[in-house]
Amino acid sequence: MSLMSGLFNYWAVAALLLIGLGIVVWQGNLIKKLVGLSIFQTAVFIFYISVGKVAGGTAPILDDSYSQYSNPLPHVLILTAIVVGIATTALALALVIRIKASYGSVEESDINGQDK
Amino acid sequence: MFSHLAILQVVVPLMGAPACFMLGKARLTWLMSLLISVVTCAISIGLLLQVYQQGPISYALGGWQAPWGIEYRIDIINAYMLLIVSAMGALVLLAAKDTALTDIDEHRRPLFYVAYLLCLAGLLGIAATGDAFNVFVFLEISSLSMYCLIALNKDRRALWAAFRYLIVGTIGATFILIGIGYLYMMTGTLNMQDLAQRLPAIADNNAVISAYAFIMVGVGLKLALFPLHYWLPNAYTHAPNLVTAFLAATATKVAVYLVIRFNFFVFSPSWADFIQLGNHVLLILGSVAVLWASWIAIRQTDIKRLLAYSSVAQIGYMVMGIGMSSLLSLQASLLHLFNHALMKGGLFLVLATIALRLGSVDTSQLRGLAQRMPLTFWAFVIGGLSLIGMPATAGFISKWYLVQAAIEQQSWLLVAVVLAGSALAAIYVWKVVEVFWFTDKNTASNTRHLSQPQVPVTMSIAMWLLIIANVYFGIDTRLPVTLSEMGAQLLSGAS
Amino acid sequence: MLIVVACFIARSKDLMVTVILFSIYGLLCASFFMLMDAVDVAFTEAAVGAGISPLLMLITLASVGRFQQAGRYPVVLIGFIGAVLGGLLVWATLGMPMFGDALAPVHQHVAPRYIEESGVEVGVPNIVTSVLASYRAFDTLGEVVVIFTAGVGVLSLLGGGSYQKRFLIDRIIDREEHKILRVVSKILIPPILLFALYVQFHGDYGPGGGFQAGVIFAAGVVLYTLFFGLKVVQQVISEMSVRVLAALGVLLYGCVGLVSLLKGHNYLDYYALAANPKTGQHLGILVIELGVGITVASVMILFFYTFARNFGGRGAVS
Amino acid sequence: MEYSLALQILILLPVLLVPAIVLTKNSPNMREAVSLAGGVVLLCLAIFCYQSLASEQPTQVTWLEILPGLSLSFLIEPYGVLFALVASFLWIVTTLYAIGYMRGHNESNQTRFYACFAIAITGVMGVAMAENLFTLFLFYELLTLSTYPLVTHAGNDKAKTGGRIYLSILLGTSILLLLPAIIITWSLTGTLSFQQGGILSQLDSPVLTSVLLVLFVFGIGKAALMPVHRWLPAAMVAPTPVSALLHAVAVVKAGVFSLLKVCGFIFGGDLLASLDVTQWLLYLAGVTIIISSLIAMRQDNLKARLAYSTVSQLSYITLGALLATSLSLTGGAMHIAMHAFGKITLFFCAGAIYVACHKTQVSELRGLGKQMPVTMVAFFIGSLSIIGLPPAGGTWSKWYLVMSTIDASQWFLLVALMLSSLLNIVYLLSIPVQAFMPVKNNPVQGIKEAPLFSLGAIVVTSLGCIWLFVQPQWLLDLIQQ
Repeated sequence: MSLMSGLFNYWAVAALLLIGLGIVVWQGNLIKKLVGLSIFQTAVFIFYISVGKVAGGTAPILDDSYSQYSNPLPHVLILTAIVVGIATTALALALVIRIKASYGSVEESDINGQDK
Repeated sequence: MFSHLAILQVVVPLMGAPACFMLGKARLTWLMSLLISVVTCAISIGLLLQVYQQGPISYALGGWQAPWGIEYRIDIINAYMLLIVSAMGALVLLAAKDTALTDIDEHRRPLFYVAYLLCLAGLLGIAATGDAFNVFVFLEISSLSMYCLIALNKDRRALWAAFRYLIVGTIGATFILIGIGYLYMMTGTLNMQDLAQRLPAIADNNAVISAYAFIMVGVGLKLALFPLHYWLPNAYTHAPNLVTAFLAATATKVAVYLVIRFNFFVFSPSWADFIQLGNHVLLILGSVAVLWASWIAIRQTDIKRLLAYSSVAQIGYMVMGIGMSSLLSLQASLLHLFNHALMKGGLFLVLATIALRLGSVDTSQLRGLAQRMPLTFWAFVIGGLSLIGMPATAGFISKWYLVQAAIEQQSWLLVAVVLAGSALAAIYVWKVVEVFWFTDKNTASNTRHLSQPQVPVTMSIAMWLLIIANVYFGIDTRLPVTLSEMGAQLLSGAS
Repeated sequence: MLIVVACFIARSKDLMVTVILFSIYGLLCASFFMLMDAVDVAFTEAAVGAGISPLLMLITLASVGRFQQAGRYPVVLIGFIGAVLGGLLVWATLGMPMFGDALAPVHQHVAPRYIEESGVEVGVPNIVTSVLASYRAFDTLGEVVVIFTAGVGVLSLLGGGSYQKRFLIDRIIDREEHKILRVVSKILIPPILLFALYVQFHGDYGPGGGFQAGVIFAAGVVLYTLFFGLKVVQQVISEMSVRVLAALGVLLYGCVGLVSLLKGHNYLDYYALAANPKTGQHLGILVIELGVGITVASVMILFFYTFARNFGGRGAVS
Repeated sequence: MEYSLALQILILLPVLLVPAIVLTKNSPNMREAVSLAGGVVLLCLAIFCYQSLASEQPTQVTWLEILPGLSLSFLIEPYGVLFALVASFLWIVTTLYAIGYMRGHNESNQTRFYACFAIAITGVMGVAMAENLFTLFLFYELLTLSTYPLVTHAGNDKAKTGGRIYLSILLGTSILLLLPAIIITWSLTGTLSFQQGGILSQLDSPVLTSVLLVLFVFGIGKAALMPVHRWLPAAMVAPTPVSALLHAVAVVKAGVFSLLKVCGFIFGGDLLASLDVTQWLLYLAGVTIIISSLIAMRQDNLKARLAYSTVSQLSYITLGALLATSLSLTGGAMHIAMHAFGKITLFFCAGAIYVACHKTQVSELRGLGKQMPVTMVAFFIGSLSIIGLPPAGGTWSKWYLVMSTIDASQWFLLVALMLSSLLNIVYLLSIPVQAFMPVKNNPVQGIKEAPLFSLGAIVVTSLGCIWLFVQPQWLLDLIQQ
């Protein structure tokens, strides 16, 4: 397998990570930031799952007709991580609602401006 | 039951939280959570004794041996951290009687205790586990509960501070996750000990080096290591007063622990050049943090913010100790973990007491405090002296070791940094003391604020326990010195 | 594909579009996971990435407004950090084993035991389930606690405060006549809940488990709310009972561990639960998955309740 | 009673008085009686410790080991006893004086004043009896901190500024210079105990020891060697009893005493003599003596003049310490006592004048001799002692110091000492002389002497000056033990 196709997944992950992080720092809108954060996290999930893939393997559910399975451990880890991600997002959204209620805005610059 | 102390340490507060969640009444919840935290603290003492007498404990969760299952591995450093965190947790909770939480809306107070216990459980989980991914899970438990603890303050700025912390914290945690992912990819294991055995063989691999970088940046964000500290002053300033006390005494300490664990145990300077490089970077960042953050602290007018910057500086000391990576310096770091928890916990409790009594910690209200609340004032002075590092206080001991470590390496610049940090600390502490000490003619007769609620007895007890501990552990240093020495030996033995 | 969508998200100004794109992104992710043989993860991501989190975002949008202003930041600094980070990421990959390589260390050390032995040791065909619920059950306990923490957090932020007599969302729903939809949903909801139960208890064999089941169950309730209003639903499932259930789920999970402690085994050691090892494992997994399911479903419903109550930017903000 | 017990009580007694002082705050008479009684007991204890020197083995007490080898311990030894005797005796006198002064002045916060005073005395006793550098450092800092409230007693902006200078110099030097010096010493030698002949003498690195010496000499900011002397004039914002006891006796003497101990028992005379840097520091001491005398001449404020005079006199002792011959150490140690009595008398007088007629400037004192004859006579005697003229005690210490400079062929220092004496005559003696001069249209009419308590204190200390001239032998014996 060539370098290109062998590492393509990981490079895609890198790109997604950067886009996600870029949205977080670049965008002033809090919701947008959270979307960026989620993309950032998802990129890491993709990375883990890619690591777990075995060429020619199948889903890790025991069955007599298969002998090669993909690695189940990353799946487990990412299940956990997804849950953590949604928990974080939910909490953050709750914060956003409160921020909107007390600042009247969800734009970073507005909020910073108000507390000067 | 004694063989299960390791897991009970974490599970007791972890299960206690949902139990408290169902109680509903603030007073009841407080009593319950206090009971839980005291039990937790007792467990940590038992655990420490066990480790001290019999050496490291390995506890296989679910009966599955590591590296297949998750392992709790308690060596002397873990036990030491667990003791610090659980003791500080119990003490601050003792102060946090429901009537003391005036900066939190009344109907939210029961949830404060639940979140507090969750946070405690999360921090203890980080300190107890021997599994890298488990670190991430518990890091998130503690982080999420921390965000909501901070946001509990009535002040709207708390919301914004919590949100920013959430963003930064999540990025940090995800960085750690990337790092762990790289390590897992290269070794196929998540167990720290197993990692430590397998990594030396692939020490020069790009992915391993990147993993180290990601984990360090991630932990650095949590640690508020200069220059990644921007979230901390806001979070500390706007969090409810008692939350600040709790966070200052525990959260950053656990992050320091993680740095130590990864720098000297999972990775190790003995086989990886990049760790040595990393340690140099830490040393430089730590030194800059000490000087720069102290300097900023001097210019603050809000006392909570001032102490928050001081925390950034004090973290710098610990990181310096890690960066020098000698036996003495590691001991100094571990000692300072303990001592700084005592002083900052104590000082923030003093501030909480003042805020409760006067309804604010605004400088203009605090003039002449020495006359109105003399005992509290003296408590602040003692805590402040410990922060400066006066002899016969806890702070002196850690400075003593740190300076010695620097002298041992003949690095006079570092000696100068540590001492200059102390001198700057003297300035910012004294700035506050001066405000308290001198009476302003305009506010001298202004005593209307004393009509505020009485400070609960438990709060005063907790405050004085911490303040006295600052003096006690400056004089009778056997406990922290012995433990940190054992810890440092363990670390340098591993490296 | 993912990258393209991500770029669109980055560029779009309309937050509504952003969120919908984000949902598509989640769905794409899920299909990618499917391709990668990670069926459980795909299932979850589909439920979370394409379902729950866009939903919550939409509700939030309803109260904060859908358009954003443009913001600009020091480009050079961010560009520099991005370049360093990107460089590090790509540089790191050069040391990595090739994608899909069966000989990579990751497949050699710990994983083989799961694949080879779990059938015997745990006796559950779905290896992911056996790792999740048995080998690394403590992580999963942590995960449940994270969800619970988020529930506590959201409640502490949005809960309590002034209760409105009639929720705004109800007013909107009442005003418009959705007779047909209501009938359809009445037909739809029971199967959804049934499916949730199936996923819950079938997790041992196929993809699924407590988490997915909880999410689906919650989705059913959410759907019901959308058609019949919050007030009606809260009469059926009161907020108080949801709160209690959320805590009970965690406790249920934790107590399984305590039971094994009391029987003299290590925490969460399911062999302690029954004389026959396999029965013990089965029982353990069943109970903890139930705990997971209960907590996840109740916290999700709780999220929805509290968010929906703030619909329109009013409500619990005191 | 055991000597060791006496030693411990000696150190703890003053601080134990604090609760008693605070508890009796509603009855000033009781409060001051407690202070006085404490002072008397303290003096008795000091005398008792003095007797212990005659016994065969030294009395040493170790409270606890803070770190292995680093202990909080005390030892009765001649210099310390001398210092303790002087300080405890003068504490009684000062308390007497303070009663008159503070009441005559209607000062606020008197309880706090007495309490902090007592803590400061504990600091002094700790410094005097310290067995090692660490213990000394601890009490040194305690002394600094406990005197801060006293310096800023007035609570106004002037006090604030003064307090800032006071604290920043004393704390700054001790943290930045003294502490590293101590830690370096510790890591080089593994001990901090004061030992005959010094603990650094084994060290074979002149550069390092030179650096250490500089760190110590400037780190002990209380010794007020230029350029770290600024705190002393700044501290003069304090009420006069504080300036008298603390900033003429306790604090500054703690400084030079520490220096004496460091030079004598950490470095040792031989080592000091072999270092080039010692010579430079000696010159600096000489320069300090002359320059501060010159500055003193130009001060019109009486307390400021006295403060600069103190700076100058302290350098006498520093000089004695740095020469580190037996003659010079004797001279230095004696000067601790002599200068203490002389300067406290002068400060008492300054305070008495202030209480009686609210005058602070030297130029306003003309013709005051008629109204306040006792005060002015006492001032005269005190001045004589500072100058070093019979019949006052200062004669002896100056004699020893001069002898030691001749002995060591330090001609520059000899000149400095002589010149300074001349300057002393000009700026000190001129005050009582002018006061007794008959003046036309005397501006100071209807002024009486200060309150009786204060006057009594003045008389006691000025008699002390004379007594030390008559009976210097016990002092000599004590020092040379």
